[in-house]
Order: sequence, then structure tokens, then C-alpha cells
Amino acid sequence: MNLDKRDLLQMYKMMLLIRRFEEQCVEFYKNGEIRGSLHPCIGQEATAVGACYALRKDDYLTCTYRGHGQALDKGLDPKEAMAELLGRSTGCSKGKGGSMHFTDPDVGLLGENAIVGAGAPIAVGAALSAQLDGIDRVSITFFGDGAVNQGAFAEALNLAAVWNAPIIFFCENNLYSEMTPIADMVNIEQLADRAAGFGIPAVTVDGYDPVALYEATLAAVDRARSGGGPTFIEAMTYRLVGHMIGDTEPYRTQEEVAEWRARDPIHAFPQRLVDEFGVSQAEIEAAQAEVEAQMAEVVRFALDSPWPSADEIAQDIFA
Amino acid sequence: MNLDKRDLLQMYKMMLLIRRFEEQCVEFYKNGEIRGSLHPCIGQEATAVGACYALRKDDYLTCTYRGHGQALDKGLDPKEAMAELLGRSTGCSKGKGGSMHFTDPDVGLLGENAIVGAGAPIAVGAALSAQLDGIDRVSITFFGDGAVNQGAFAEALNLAAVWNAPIIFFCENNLYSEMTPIADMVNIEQLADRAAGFGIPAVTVDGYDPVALYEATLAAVDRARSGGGPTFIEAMTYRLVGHMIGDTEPYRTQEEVAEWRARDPIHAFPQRLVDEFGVSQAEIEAAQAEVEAQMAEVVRFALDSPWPSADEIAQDIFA
Amino acid sequence: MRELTYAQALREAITEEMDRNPNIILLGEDIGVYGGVFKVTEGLLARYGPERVRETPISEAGFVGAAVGLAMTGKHPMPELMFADFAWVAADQIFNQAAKMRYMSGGRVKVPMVIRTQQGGGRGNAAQHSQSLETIFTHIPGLKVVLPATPYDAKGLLKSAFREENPIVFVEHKLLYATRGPVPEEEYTIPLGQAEIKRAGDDVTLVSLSRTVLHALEAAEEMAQEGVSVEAIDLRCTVPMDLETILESVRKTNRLVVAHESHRRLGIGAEIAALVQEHAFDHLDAPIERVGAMDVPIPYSQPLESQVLPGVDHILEAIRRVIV
Amino acid sequence: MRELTYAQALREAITEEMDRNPNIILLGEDIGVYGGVFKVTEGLLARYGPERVRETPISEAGFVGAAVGLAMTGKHPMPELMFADFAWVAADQIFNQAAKMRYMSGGRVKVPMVIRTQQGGGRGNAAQHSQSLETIFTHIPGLKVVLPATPYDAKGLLKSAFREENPIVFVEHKLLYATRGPVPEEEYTIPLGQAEIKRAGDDVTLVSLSRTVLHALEAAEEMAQEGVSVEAIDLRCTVPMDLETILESVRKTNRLVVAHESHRRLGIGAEIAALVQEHAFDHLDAPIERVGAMDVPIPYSQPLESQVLPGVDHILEAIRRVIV
Ligand SMILES: Cc1ncc(C[n+]2csc(CCOP(=O)(O)OP(=O)(O)O)c2C)c(N)n1
Ligand SMILES: Cc1ncc(C[n+]2csc(CCOP(=O)(O)OP(=O)(O)O)c2C)c(N)n1
Ligand SMILES: [Mg+2]
Ligand SMILES: [Mg+2]
Repeated sequence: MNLDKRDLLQMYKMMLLIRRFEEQCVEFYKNGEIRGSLHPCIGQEATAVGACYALRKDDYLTCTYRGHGQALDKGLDPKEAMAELLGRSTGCSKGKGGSMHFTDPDVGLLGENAIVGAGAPIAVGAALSAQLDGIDRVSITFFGDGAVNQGAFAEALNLAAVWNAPIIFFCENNLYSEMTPIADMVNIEQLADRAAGFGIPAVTVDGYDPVALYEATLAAVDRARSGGGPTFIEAMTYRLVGHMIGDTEPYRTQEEVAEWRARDPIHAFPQRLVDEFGVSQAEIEAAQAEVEAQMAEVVRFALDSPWPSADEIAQDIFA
Repeated sequence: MNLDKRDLLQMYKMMLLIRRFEEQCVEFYKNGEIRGSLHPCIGQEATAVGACYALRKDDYLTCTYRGHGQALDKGLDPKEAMAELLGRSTGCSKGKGGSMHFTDPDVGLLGENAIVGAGAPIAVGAALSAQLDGIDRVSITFFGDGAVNQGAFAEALNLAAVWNAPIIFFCENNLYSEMTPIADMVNIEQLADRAAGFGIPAVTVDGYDPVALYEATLAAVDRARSGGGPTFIEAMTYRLVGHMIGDTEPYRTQEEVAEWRARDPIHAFPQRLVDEFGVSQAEIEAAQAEVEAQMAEVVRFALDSPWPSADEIAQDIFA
Repeated sequence: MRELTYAQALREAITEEMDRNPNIILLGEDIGVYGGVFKVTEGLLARYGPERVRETPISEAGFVGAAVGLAMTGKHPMPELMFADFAWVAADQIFNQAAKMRYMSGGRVKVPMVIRTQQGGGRGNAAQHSQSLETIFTHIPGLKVVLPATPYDAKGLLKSAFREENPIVFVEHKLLYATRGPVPEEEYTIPLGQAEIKRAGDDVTLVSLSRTVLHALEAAEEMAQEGVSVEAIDLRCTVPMDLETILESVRKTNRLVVAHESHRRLGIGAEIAALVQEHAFDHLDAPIERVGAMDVPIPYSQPLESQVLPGVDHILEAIRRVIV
Repeated sequence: MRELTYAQALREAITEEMDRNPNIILLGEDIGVYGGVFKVTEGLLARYGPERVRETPISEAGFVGAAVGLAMTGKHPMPELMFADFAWVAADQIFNQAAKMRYMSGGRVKVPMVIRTQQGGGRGNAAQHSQSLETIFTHIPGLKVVLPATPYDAKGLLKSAFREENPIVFVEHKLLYATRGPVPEEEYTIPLGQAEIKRAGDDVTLVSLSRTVLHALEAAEEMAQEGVSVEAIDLRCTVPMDLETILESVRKTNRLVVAHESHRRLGIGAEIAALVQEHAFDHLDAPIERVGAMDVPIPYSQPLESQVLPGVDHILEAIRRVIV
């Protein structure tokens, strides 16, 4: 493993930041500061962090409405992210995009996407762009289990395979597509099994193990960087909250949630750092304090930010 | 093999009828009687006949703009088909559909389709309909090699698998999608390899062997009728003419065409009937004469048919 | 009279029609156990079972296509597009297949199906979940298009939609589900293609549809305070469209405002304006005014979204322009 | 001046722009070895190689989506939809992604791309290969929409489209490829959003676009024989739309006919009629007439298709109606 203590602590801090960011969003949503629908990635921080830690800043990324974690990990400033959620002009998209459309080309973030499956072909295009430039930059696209049944996604898999595009298809299989178990919506054991029929190698990983996620992603990234083409990674994960705020969750049992909650990486991972990697409890606590301080600043920045003015409406449609 | 001499002769007659029908179309197209684009299935008659001979009249079928052969074999009256091509009111669609939209619900033909891949979900719906009715009726959808890369097609595969729908996905792999070699457009050896990732069994068959096509289709039909769900059949075939009339064919060599032409089932199959199945030359010739007589009638009927009148324009849009 | 929400009224229509016609089959995402994200199909899985209330993969092109196949073979499917915005991923099956199949077959097949969906903004769902797409459904021939504004209309129109043997796009509005209104216990249907004068008036004709009808009625009320009598017509269907009711009103008021939430450019107001100036040219005392969403994607932030979407104020301004 | 076909003019525009801008990349079906089914891209594979002239699988959603990704990362892709009818299978990527991406990002990204396609009927290609879809492209904000009628315009407008850093839908017409017209050797561009008066006149304004311009000019010629002077305006772009040129003409002629091949209901004529009555109400001496395809899918049979699609006769009838 080529992660040292510093890396692991950094990963933990990022996971915690995402968790706290999402919890703050839930709060803001409940008191009406955040509008629309909110799809927290609470419980899925490990996939975002494990995967993105294997990326460079100049790599490209597309993700979904559940992509706050990946966006932050890729480098989106949490202040700009939160301001966006509050609809402020300091938001990463000046308040025009909201929760489902974080975009920051400066860190390679080519957009969350509110259409299931739609980010995949876009990421393939970005990968092709890197390939054409002869740069060893890669592209990664995150999507849920449900996205594998969307036609555009299948087309993207095939295009990537045919073009030998430097891309990682990263499936966060959290067992449900909204309120529907994915197991009922496919006739295969693992979603990774879908990839072979497109000529793409695939692997299934424990989505609650940040280190395993990092290693699987790094292997795929290395292959892509060196001209080896696409990889499909399926991470078995779980969201510990509803699909969106307001989800009454009749489709899953308390027991199932409890089982996954018991493995929640936000607690298990720091414990493992202490147990296995010689990280001290003090270091963990310092990281936590750092995140709290950062979050306080994030919230203050967002709340203090100005609203966009009406004349911004007609802007940003054409270049 | 459960085909007797009578069956085989019947199959031959049907193949010949299709070939002659298509040749007549080419003639009509060249002298301007047929408009639009024409995509003859010349060279692919064996797939139509081999597959459709395994079907019942009440089974459902969707196919493509290259579907004249399947439509005729399923039972569409060639007179109505030709009248349709000439735009006459006696056509199967009263002249409104033309070459790419033959439809005849009386024989289960739910439409050719001019959109690549679009017939597949429709056929899945028809299969579901039969399943819901508790009837052992099946549905079959014909499509080209190029269609496997269309998103809606992938969605149809998955739906069929999840619903255990009684359907046969019949791929006529004629090596080219219009002017593009399919080998360059996928990263797999055989298109049948695409199916496993959807949980659908698949087989590749010689598309120039009517008997093998019949047997493979019958096996799939039997499975579907008895609740065994979908099958993907890939038939390796070849069109002996261009994609459409006017195709200059720069994308393939004369040698390649000659190789396949040497195996043209329209000649090879009757020879085999004589050599292997005790059919006499006289029987072959009688079949040929019968087809010629039928075609003469088809042409006369179509040419003598009236044109639709202007007041038909506003009809047939809503029931 | 009993009051129901728009969602309840829809559910009642579906239930009554499913009881009546065993061929009706629901398909869609999360419509079963969860009862749909807007809870319109709540309880229907328990009542009709998984064969008739069929959860689908996230494959809109696939299941709308399957619905076309079901419809052509004797069933009467109701595929649900959770958001109208997802019509774009199913667009080929809607516009090239469902809409054209009967015509292309020379009337040989029927395609009885009801594509249920919901549209509109106002919740901060941003550009990919807030579109109003009736222009698209209306422009392409072969679909009937229904957009109810009230619980009463929702029920009566949905029941009629199921009695048709044609492809219908039935477009709800996400901000109407919780609205309440009178719905009689007795069975009734409302024919497709009949506009309704929701408020009679003499000075200005105000045509609107879907949620904008609520804004229109508010504006009419406000104008009444100022002594201007507005006749508010709810279009209810864009195909078939009840031009006669509009013309009759305009011949009386000589002034017309059309308001809708879809974009102004080529919104249904464009067609109505073109038709009315064609058929009632000499009756018009002022240019026809159109109120629609601004021609930009729907922004997320509240102060932006509320300006982009037409509200009561925008309608009032338009009315004031036509009465000067 | 030298004459070129419409197809040659397009190819020249593409070639000049590809020479000028190495970021331009072509994607589409059969565009390489075969040179495209309408031969517009003939020879380009040999000239620019398979990286810049990229054959794609039959995956319109996939490759239009890939084009969006290319555009956002510094390339300038030109995905080709072989028939505009296939826009329906790529519709999400066109309307939810390409059109909205820049706005949703608050201007953080650019999406420079030219979606080339061709549309229209008249060849007996039937309902799924004959649609005219500019209403769809025009209604959804975020796309510029160009529909050239002549070789000269085709070249000049396509070159301008490539100089934009926006998503453009560039819509050709299948029956124009073989038409010939003067195209200078020297470089030129035509700005997007400028209509052109293709024939000046005083009595009636006749706005049209794409292939219908040819019908319009024929009709104008025929009316001239009868002593009626028609001003024929070629709209050329629907977004941005040059309303000023139309208004100026109408203020002079006081009569307007709009003709287009897309369906009449909610065709671009509806928007133009609505705008003109709004902005030139007092100048109109007759109702604005619209000529468009009948509101049915395009039928195959010649006698049916020729009545469904607007021809010279339909335009003449409309002109006669406005001048009585
Ligand atoms: C094309 C499309 N269809 C439907 C939806 C509505 N929808 C939003 S999220 C979702 C479920 C997605 O499930 P999955 O891909 O597993 O992602 P997860 O939410 O679990 O992260 C659905 C159906 C959508 N946004 N886009
Ligand atoms: C969605 C769509 N894209 C493109 C086309 C244009 N087109 C017509 S046939 C064809 C090739 C199809 O190849 P294949 O599926 O192999 O069928 P074949 O013609 O060889 O029988 C293409 C690209 C179309 N009709 N529909
Ligand atoms: Mg999921
Ligand atoms: Mg082929």
C-alpha cells in the first residue's frame, strides 16, 4: 500500500468534512434555506474519498445529484459549494445550479448531473479530449446502481471501449435506485458483470473500505493513464439516510440500516487508523477539530453571501 | 431435425419469393416507382425464413427498414406489401408507411422501424402482453449488428431479462452498420457476448444456413413459450447488395462480396435440398415457377392499385 | 362537496379506471412500494399486484417503448415519467413511435396509452427538473395533450384519457399535488378538448393552463378590485385545443392575454396568438400579450427562479398593457 | 462567380474551419470512409485522419454526450445527426445537457459545439425520416439554431457557427444538398441572427427559411407576374432571430405570410405571428397567414406527402388571402 499515515489522516479528514457538510445541508434543507431536492451522500463518503484520492487535480470528473462528496474531494471549495446550495451569487455556479449541478472546471469537475446516466457520455468525451491532447490525464464518472439501466450509460460504456478512452466508470452500488432495490431491476449477480459484454474489465470492491477503494481506483487510473483504456469499478456501499430528505423508507428494514450503520466508515475508519496505522487519538481529534472549524467558516461564508441580482438572469446563457 | 421435405421446400419457396420481391423493388426504385430509401435484404433471406419458420402466426414481430423478408415470411401479403411500396391505397398501410413501416397486426407484425434499435422495447412490450395474457405466444425482434450500440436496445435487453419476457432478440450481423464495419464499433468478439451482462443466454449461428437458423430459433422459441425467458441469437450473415440503393460500397472489397456470394443460400439451399434431402430438381423448378407466377400477380396488383385520395391525409391519426 | 387534493383526485381516477378496465397497466419508477415520489400511486400495488403496477428500471425509453408494444397488443398501459424532463431520454419512443405508429400503419394499429408526468418549477429543482414541455408534446402530431389545473379537472380528464384509444400525454404540475378542491363522489368525466371559463368577465380574456390558472385567477381577482372584469379561461388541453371558447370570449372582450409556465418563445401562447389574430383579427383592440417563462434554463436560486417563472405580477402587468 | 452545390459549400466551410482551428473534431456515423450519406464530409477522413474525423457507433446520445464533454474540455466538436429525426434519441444530451450546461454552471463552462443535421421531407422518406424540428430546437433555451437555404448562406453561416463558443444546431435540408449557387472564392462569414431580404418588394412580406425559401422565391416570382410585389425574407436563424428585419418590412407592406416546412401548429410561424402582432399591431392590414406542414406525421405516398408539405401553391394561396 502506498498510502502513508499522512494520506490516511487526510482521507479521514475529507470523509469527515463531507459528512459534516451533508449534515449541515440537511439542517439547511429542513429550515428551508436549501430548496429543491437534497440527496445526501451520508454513508457513502468512503467511495468519494477512496476514489478521488487516487486522482490528480487535472483529472476530469462527472457525478450525480448525490455528488457533493466527490465534488468536495476533487477540490471544489466547500464555501462556494455551500453558498451555491443557499442560492447565493458567491456559489460555484452563482446560484444558478444548486445541489444537483455543482460545476468547477478549475478542479476538473464537469458537473454533477440530475439526469440519471447522463454524466457518463460527457465523461467519455472528456477522456477522449485528454487522449487527443496526448496527456496522461484521466476521466472518472460516478453513478449509482440504477444508472446502469439507462441507455445513454450503455452507449457510453461502448464508446469508451471502442475509443480505448482513459476513463473509470465508478458505480456506487448502494443497493437502491431511489426506493427500488437494484437486485429486482437486473438479472445479474453483480453490476460489474455488465461490463464484460462491452469489452471493459471490471471489479467489485467493498465500498466501506477507503483503502480498498483507493487501491482499486489507483489500479484503474494507472491503467487508463498508460493507455490501457477504461475500467468499471463497482463499490458496494449504502446510504445511511433516505434517498432524499422526506424519503419515508418503506422499502428497507431498520435492521438492514442498522447493520450498515454498524460499519459506518466515519467511525470505523479512524478506529482502524488508530488500531492498524499508528495514528494517535490526538491526531484524530485534531482532524475533527479542524473540520469543525472549517465548517463553521463554510456556514458563515454562505450565510453572509449576497443573493444574485435580477440582471444576472439573462447572463451565462451564451458565451 | 423436425423439418421434413415439405417444410424445406416451403422454406426455399419463401426465400425465393423474398429474393424476387426485393429484386422487383430494386427495379421499381430505379425507375422511380418506389420513393425514399430502399434497403433490400438480398443475401439475408435465410435469416428471415429460418427464424420465422419457427414462429406461429400469432407470435409478435418487430423488425427494421430491412425487414421486407421477415414481414413476408410472417405472413404479410406480398401484394399489399408491394402496393405499399408503390404508395397505393391498397398497401398494408394505405401508402402512409412505405418501405420502412410495413405493419400488419393480423399476422403479428407490429412494424418495421426506421429508427435503429427502437423496435426492441416495443417487442418487449408485446412479449409482456402475451405473458400477462397467460398465452404461450412469443415475441421476436430483428435488428442489425449496429443496433446493439443504441441505448434503447440495451434498455430493452435488461427489461426482458428482468421481466423474464418471452422474447427472442434476433441479431442479423451482416458485418456492417450502413457503411461502417461493426468490428470497429465494438470491443467484443461476437455481438452475442453482449447478452450475458444482462443475464440473457446467447448463441451465434451461421446466418447462411436456414436449417441451423430454424433450429436455433426454435430452441429459443420453445424456451420462451415455456416460461424460460429471453434469448439472444446472433446470425452471421451478409447483404449481397449495398446498404441502400445508391450505396457505392467503398467500405468493402469485391473479394469479400464474392466470397459470400459463392455461399448465397438462394443457390446453395436448393442444391442442398437435392443433395441431402431427396428433393428432386423438378420440385425445385416447380417452386421457382410458382414464385414467378406469384410475383407477376404481385406486380400487377400493385401497379393496378389506386392512389390514396387527399381526404385520407387527415385520417388514421387518432382512433 | 367533498374536497380532495389533486394527488388524491388522480389516484381516484386511476383506481376507478383500473377497476373498470383490466387492461390498464401501470409502469414506472418507484410507483409500487413507495407509491410514487409524489404518492399518486400509493396503495395501488397492494390493490392490483405487481403485474399491473409494475416497477421499472431507470429505463424510460425502454419502458415507454414497452408501453407502445403493450398498447399495440391489447393492453392500455400508463407509463409514468417521474419528471417531464425525463421525456427527453424517452423522446424517440414518445415522438417517433407512440405518436406516429397509428398513422404510419394507415390506421392498422391503435396505441392506447396514457403517459403520465409532472412538470414545472417553483421548488428550486433547477434546470433539469423544472421544465414545462407542452410545446414539445403539442407540436409533434399524434399525441393528445392534457394539463389539468384543479383536482376536479385532474380526475375528470384522466378518466377521459383512459377512455381514449390514443396516446395521451397527461401533464400534471408538481406544485399542484397538494392543492385541494371539490370533487364529487359520483362518477364523471370531462371530455378532452374543452376549455373551461373558470371565471367569467367582459373586459379582457385571460387564457392559461396548468398551475398558471391559479395565478390567472388571482390576477383576475385583483383586477376586479380595480374594476376590470377578466374572463379567465382554463385551456385544459392543448391537443385537441378548444379555439372556439377562446374566440368567443375575445369577440366579447376584444383583448387577450395568454399565460403559461413554459418558455415564452414558442410557448402555447404563440400558437394561440397566431390563431386568434387569424380568426378574430377585426375584434382585437390591442396586441395579444403573452406571459411565459423567460427564455433561459430555470435557475435554482429563489430570487432568480421567481423572476424567470411567470407569477401573478407578470400577468397583472400584461393585463394592464392590453387595457390601456 | 463560381458555383457550388450546397453540399460542397458546407464541405468547404468545414475544411476551412478545421484548417483554422485544430480543436474541431467531427463525430458521426459513416462520416469517414463513406464521407457521410449525403457526402458532405467526403475526403475529410483522408485529409484530417481518424482522430479528427471520427466514425461512431449508432449511439447518438452517447456521441452527442461525448461532444459535450469534448466541448467542456477545450475541443470544438461537430457531432452529426444523420437525420434530424434522430435528435429524439439524443434529446437528453441536446436539451438537458448541451443547452443548459453553461447556464447551470453560472457561466463556468463553455460548450462550443456544432450539431450538424439535415431535415425535411419531399423524398418519400416517411414519418421517421422527414421531420422538420426547428420548433423543438428553438423553444428550449440555450441553443442557437441555423437553417441555411442557399450554398452561399450554408458556407457563411457554418463558418460563423464554428467561431461561436456556444452549442449550435445547424440544420440543413436533404433536398438542398444538390442545389447550386454562387459562392465566392474569398473567405467570408455571415453573422448568426441576421435575416436576409432575398427579394425586395412592397405589397406583402413573406418570411420563410431553409428549403421553403426556394418555394417562397418561386411564389414571389409568380405573384410579380400578377402585379403583386412580394418581399421575401430568409430568416436563416431562429435563435437568435432577426425580428427587426421582419418588422421593418411589415411596417412597409402591412401584410405578412410566414411559410415553413415544420408543422403549422407551433411552427416558427406561430412565434413570428405572435411577435409581429405584438410589435406592429397597427401596421397590419390583414391577419398574418401561416403556411406549414399539415399537423399529421409525414406520409410516404407521393400524392399525400405533396399535400402535407407546403409547396408553392400553398404559399400563393396564403398570399392571395392577405392581399384581398
Ligand atoms: C433519466 C432519469 N430518470 C429518473 C430520474 C429520477 N431519479 C433520480 S435519482 C433516481 C435513482 C437513481 O438511483 P441510483 O442510480 O442507484 O443512484 P443513487 O440515488 O442511489 O445514488 C431516479 C430514478 C432521473 N433523475 N433521471
Ligand atoms: C437512431 C438511428 N440512428 C441512425 C440511423 C441511420 N441508419 C439507418 S440504418 C443504419 C445502420 C444500421 O446498421 P445495422 O443495425 O447493422 O442494420 P443493417 O442495415 O445492417 O441491417 C443507420 C446508422 C437510424 N435509422 N436510426
Ligand atoms: Mg443507488
Ligand atoms: Mg448491419
